[in-house]
Amino acid sequence: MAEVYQKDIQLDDYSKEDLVTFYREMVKIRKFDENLIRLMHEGKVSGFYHSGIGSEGLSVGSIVKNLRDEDYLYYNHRGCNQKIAKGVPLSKLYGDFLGTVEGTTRGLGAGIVHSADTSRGVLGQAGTIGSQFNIAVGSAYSAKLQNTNRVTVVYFGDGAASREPLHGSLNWAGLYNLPIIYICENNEYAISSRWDETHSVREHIADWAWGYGISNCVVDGNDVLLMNEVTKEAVDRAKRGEGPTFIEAKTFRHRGHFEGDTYDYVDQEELKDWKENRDPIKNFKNLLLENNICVENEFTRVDEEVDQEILEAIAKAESSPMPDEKRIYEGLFA
Amino acid sequence: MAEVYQKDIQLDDYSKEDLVTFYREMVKIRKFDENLIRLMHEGKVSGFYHSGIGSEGLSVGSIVKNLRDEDYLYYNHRGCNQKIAKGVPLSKLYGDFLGTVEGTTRGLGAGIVHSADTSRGVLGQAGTIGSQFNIAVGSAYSAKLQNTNRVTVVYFGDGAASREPLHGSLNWAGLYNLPIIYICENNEYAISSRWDETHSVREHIADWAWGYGISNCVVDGNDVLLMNEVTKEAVDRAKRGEGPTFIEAKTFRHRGHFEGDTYDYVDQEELKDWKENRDPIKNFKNLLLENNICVENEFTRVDEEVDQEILEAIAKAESSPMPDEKRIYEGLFA
Amino acid sequence: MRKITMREAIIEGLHEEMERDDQKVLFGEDVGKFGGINAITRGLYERFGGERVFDTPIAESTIVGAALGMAITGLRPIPELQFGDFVGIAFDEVFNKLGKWRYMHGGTMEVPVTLRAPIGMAGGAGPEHSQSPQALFMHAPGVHIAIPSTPYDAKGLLKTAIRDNNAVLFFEHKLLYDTKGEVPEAEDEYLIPLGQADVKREGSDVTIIATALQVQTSLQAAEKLANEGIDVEVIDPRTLAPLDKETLLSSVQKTGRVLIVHEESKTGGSGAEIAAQISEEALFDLEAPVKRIGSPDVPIAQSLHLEPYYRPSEKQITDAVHELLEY
Amino acid sequence: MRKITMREAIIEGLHEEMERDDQKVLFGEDVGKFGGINAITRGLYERFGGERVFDTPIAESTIVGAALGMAITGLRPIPELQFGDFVGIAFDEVFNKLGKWRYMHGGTMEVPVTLRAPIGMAGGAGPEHSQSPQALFMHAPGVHIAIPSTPYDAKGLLKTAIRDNNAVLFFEHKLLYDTKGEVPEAEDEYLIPLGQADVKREGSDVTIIATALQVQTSLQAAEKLANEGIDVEVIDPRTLAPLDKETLLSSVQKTGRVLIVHEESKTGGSGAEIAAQISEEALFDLEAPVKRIGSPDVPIAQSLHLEPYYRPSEKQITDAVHELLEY
Ligand SMILES: Cc1ncc(C[n+]2csc(CCOP(=O)(O)OP(=O)(O)O)c2C)c(N)n1
Ligand SMILES: Cc1ncc(C[n+]2csc(CCOP(=O)(O)OP(=O)(O)O)c2C)c(N)n1
Ligand SMILES: [Mg+2]
Ligand SMILES: [Mg+2]
Repeated sequence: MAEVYQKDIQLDDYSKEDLVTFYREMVKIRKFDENLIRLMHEGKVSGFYHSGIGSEGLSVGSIVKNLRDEDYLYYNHRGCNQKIAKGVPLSKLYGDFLGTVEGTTRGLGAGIVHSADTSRGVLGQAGTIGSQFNIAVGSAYSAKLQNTNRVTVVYFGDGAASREPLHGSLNWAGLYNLPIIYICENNEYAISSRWDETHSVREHIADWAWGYGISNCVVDGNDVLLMNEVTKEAVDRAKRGEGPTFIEAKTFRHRGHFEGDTYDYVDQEELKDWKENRDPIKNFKNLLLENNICVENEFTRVDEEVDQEILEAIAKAESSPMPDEKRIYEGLFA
Repeated sequence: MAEVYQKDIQLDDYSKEDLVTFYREMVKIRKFDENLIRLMHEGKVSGFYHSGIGSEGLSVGSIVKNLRDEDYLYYNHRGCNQKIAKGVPLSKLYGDFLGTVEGTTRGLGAGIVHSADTSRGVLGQAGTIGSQFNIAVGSAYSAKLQNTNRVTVVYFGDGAASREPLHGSLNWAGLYNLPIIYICENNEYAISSRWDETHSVREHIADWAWGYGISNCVVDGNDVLLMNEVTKEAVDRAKRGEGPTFIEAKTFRHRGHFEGDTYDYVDQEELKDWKENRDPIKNFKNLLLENNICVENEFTRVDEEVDQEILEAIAKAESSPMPDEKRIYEGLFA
Repeated sequence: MRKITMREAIIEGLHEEMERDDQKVLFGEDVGKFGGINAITRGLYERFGGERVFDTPIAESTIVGAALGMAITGLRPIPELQFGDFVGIAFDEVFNKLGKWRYMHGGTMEVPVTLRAPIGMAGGAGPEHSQSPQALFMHAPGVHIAIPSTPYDAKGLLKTAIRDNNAVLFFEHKLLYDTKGEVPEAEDEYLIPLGQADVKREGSDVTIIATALQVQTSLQAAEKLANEGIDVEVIDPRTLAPLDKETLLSSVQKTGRVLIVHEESKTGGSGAEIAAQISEEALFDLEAPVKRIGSPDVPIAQSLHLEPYYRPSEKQITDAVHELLEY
Repeated sequence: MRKITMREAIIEGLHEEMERDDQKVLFGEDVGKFGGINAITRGLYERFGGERVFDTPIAESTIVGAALGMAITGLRPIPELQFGDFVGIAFDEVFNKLGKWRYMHGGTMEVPVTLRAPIGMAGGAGPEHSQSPQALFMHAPGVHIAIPSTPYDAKGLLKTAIRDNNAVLFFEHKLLYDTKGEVPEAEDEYLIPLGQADVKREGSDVTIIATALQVQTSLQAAEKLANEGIDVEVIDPRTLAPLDKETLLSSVQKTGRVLIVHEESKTGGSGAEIAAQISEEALFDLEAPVKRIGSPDVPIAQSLHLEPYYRPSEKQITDAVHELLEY
């Protein structure tokens, strides 16, 4: 059975700078998201949006201190959390929502899905969730063959985990002993379906990986430090040539599946509990306060800096033009 | 980890009639196969053939005493073992190879793949091996919804087990608690690839089922009685509404993947061992002799009867006409 | 007659057919309690219970494969794909299994599956949630393809599809869900046979053959052209397989000028086969080349700003008609 | 010039390209030590080792998906599907991912994948191992489609495909593997550009457009017809995408009569798009309807006895040409 990853984390092992970085990145993701929703309400955004609020800790913890620009990442369709944590410029992400040429797609638009930034190893996403499982093992094979020690990380939801390609992917990953990390963002719901209504597992989704002989565990995805630690171990393992890891990280959506979703299919008490007691940012901030690592106005300053950064990014994205019709005929072939 | 199914079988628990039936059915399958190969050499057979010689015990044991006509069966592409054990008339199977209208496809031809006999619950096969995983859960759902207590059994090789649909299928089977039995005929090779060169498992293929919370085990597929027992337990479990079972049955091909295959990629000593020491028919016969259940000439009589039955079936199939061109325009739509 | 939306018409059709007998079973992602992401399965779970109306895991090839397994064992499954684009991940099941299982196993089994799938560009859903994949299945022996353009047709075709003993792919354009049209009262049951095109507007100068949303666009264009004294006939095949060649060819005979309009990309679209049939069987009726309008042969951009450059427009249609009349 | 088989030509092409640089990686079912079920990858494992030439599990969508993941990270993968029919189980990967990944992610990545797949009826392999699925991908933005008919073309196109920075689907007709043809010595390297049709036989009375095995059948038919004094031109597009429309149209202009012959089933086959383009752009050059010959619109029976009723025959071709000349 998948074990629940526990670790007695010593805050002393972290520099203050790193801790503040974790905070800053989480706040950046949340504010990015809140501002995007505002832009949606202003009618400026193309397509639908799946807010990533509530699971910032998962992406920041797994990525910020563990992955380099050259490591490969396939994000999931919830928020822009992983892309931001991996360093894709905010203006480019806003550009993809606003359809301006500032976007990574130079004006085609991308929404969450389909932005890419190869300079940061962000290789895109498949609109058919779960299809990345196949693609990701290819990148991992590539790294292995080219002896680069690059790690591939693939993010996906509990729902996506039920797609058939997972089997082919885990089998390849184990068989060729690939440097790949599967991070299942289990927020308990796939649109309206609770994961235990659509998944047959021994106990955890991570148990599926067990049969392949792949390292696996379950972890509190809303604990940014725990996410950092568990991913670090996986990254090190991959770099040592010891193969894949499957991490099931538990979290919860603060908002509905898409903006506009009534979100009335979840237990409202449960939702309230997650928002009030298990918010990754709030809890991490309290941890730093309680341990006297930061004082309140340090956070205020970070918040203001991030606000500023975001407004600038939006301004940059918004002031950039939309492409004309010709754009759609560009770039089909290399 | 999947357990190796063991059972101390008392021969007394079986009637002599049943034991002789097991023998007869295994011999029928082997002789069917040998005669088919002869017909191939005579140039009468369309398409390729994957001989099932060496794993007769697996099909006879799992099917003959356990499945009724109304139970659903999806066979695999190796030999006609499961179809014969389920009672599809031999003349119809030969007809499918010879392309005469005696065949289940009334002259379209079928080879191994694509014969069907709904009166015996034989629902066909997919030319893309492993695609039955999806289809089979549908039939099992059907039985459940219609309260029929029919069991669905799906056969597949070790190679087919690596197809992606297995994941979707096991998940459905466990989730809806379906009356379905997965029988993996692990003969160690998929064409030229040894299973441990293409499968990442903890120890057994059956371990893949473990993560879904599905009952699973590994069994000596060449022991007809053990196959009977292990399948009986699975069938009973399914009928009691206790859901799916995954059985990995170990066996080996006596011949190459297809007729004409050099079969030089296997260890010749290993092959010899399987042929000489682990032949399901030879061993079962010896068991009955050693325990004084039968004497040699009883076997001889059965053999002769089967020879006769087969020659009659071939004669019937061969004397039936091939269809004319019009046949291909029949039956596309209901 | 009352006017209802295409969504309401489909919901009614599903309720009526589910009611007729217990063999009907409906499933897919979020189709149960949630009622479907397009609210098309609303009320079915409550009425027919969780065994006949159920949510599945996100596993499209399993959904379609299981539908086949149900169909050959006595059920009449009505699976839903959340987006039509996902036929790609269940392609073998749709193309090679639903269509061929009966035939290739000798012709005794029946495959009464109605696979519903919403298609089309509908507001920034991007390259993998906006496609119109129907044309691919014209090349698939053994499947029927229905693609309604009005609430009336949607209900009538859907009911026929569900009662048919063969696989029917039922493509619903998302932008049509909220369009209204006349539909008889629930008690006045009607069915529309597969393989019967409908002349949505009679005319004598040019024949427009259009499907789904493009039927509506073509009718609007026809109105405009009527003001100029150009009399356009608009025909909706309603099913691409079987294809009602007779109705199409007799219109061509009358007008001698043909424009085909569809939303799928032009190359290899349904217009290719239709144009080929016309050039094979009615060449000498033609007074002008057979014109086709489809979306461009590039993936569909996600930006709402660019989407209009993909979707066949009224202007493209009127321009094309003018061109045809120059011959 | 030396004569070698198409199998030998493809093997040579693969060896030469694998040799050029280490980024090429070749994989699929039984392609390693075993050398491929059609013996097309013979010798590669021994020469380039088990990391660059490797056997995969039986998992076609993983094979193609992984190829994409390799391609966008610096490799030039050459995956094999054991049978072309299996594009159905990797359809989304081929249709929506290989072709669109670059475009839909903004156009910076490259997808140099050459996906090889044997196609066609070749002796009782039945409905799921005999198909010719190439036409489907004419509707897929972003992929190229090569379909050679001679050893010379196979080698030249394959080498171009492997060097191309886009996805190329490379369809090899199984019955052509053992056919011989002239191919320059290994040291005389040549490449054939994608998008360049080849006039396999010049003629002035009728244009036959054919692909794969049907090029050979058409050439044989043309010989027969020549004896009757009928002068047939046979054109092999060689790639269906890009399609060399110019060569096709200028032949039509010359002859005024067109027959399209292919092995995939007629409806929705590649002939549909080709005929549609002709009726759109060369209508007034035509003196007779555009005829198409494809296999019947039913699954392919397994019996060898019935296979000939599916495969387009010399007689069908000569009959069709006679018909065309009656106009
Ligand atoms: C193959 C496929 N099926 C269905 C969808 C539609 N869809 C988009 S997100 C989603 C739910 C995903 O749930 P999960 O993976 O748990 O991620 P979450 O939204 O909860 O973050 C669905 C069904 C899709 N995009 N792709
Ligand atoms: C999806 C698919 N991939 C590949 C093949 C070609 N093929 C037929 S049998 C076979 C090997 C199957 O091995 P296994 O499942 O172990 O069965 P065995 O032949 O050993 O009995 C392969 C690769 C196929 N028919 N379908
Ligand atoms: Mg989720
Ligand atoms: Mg095997």
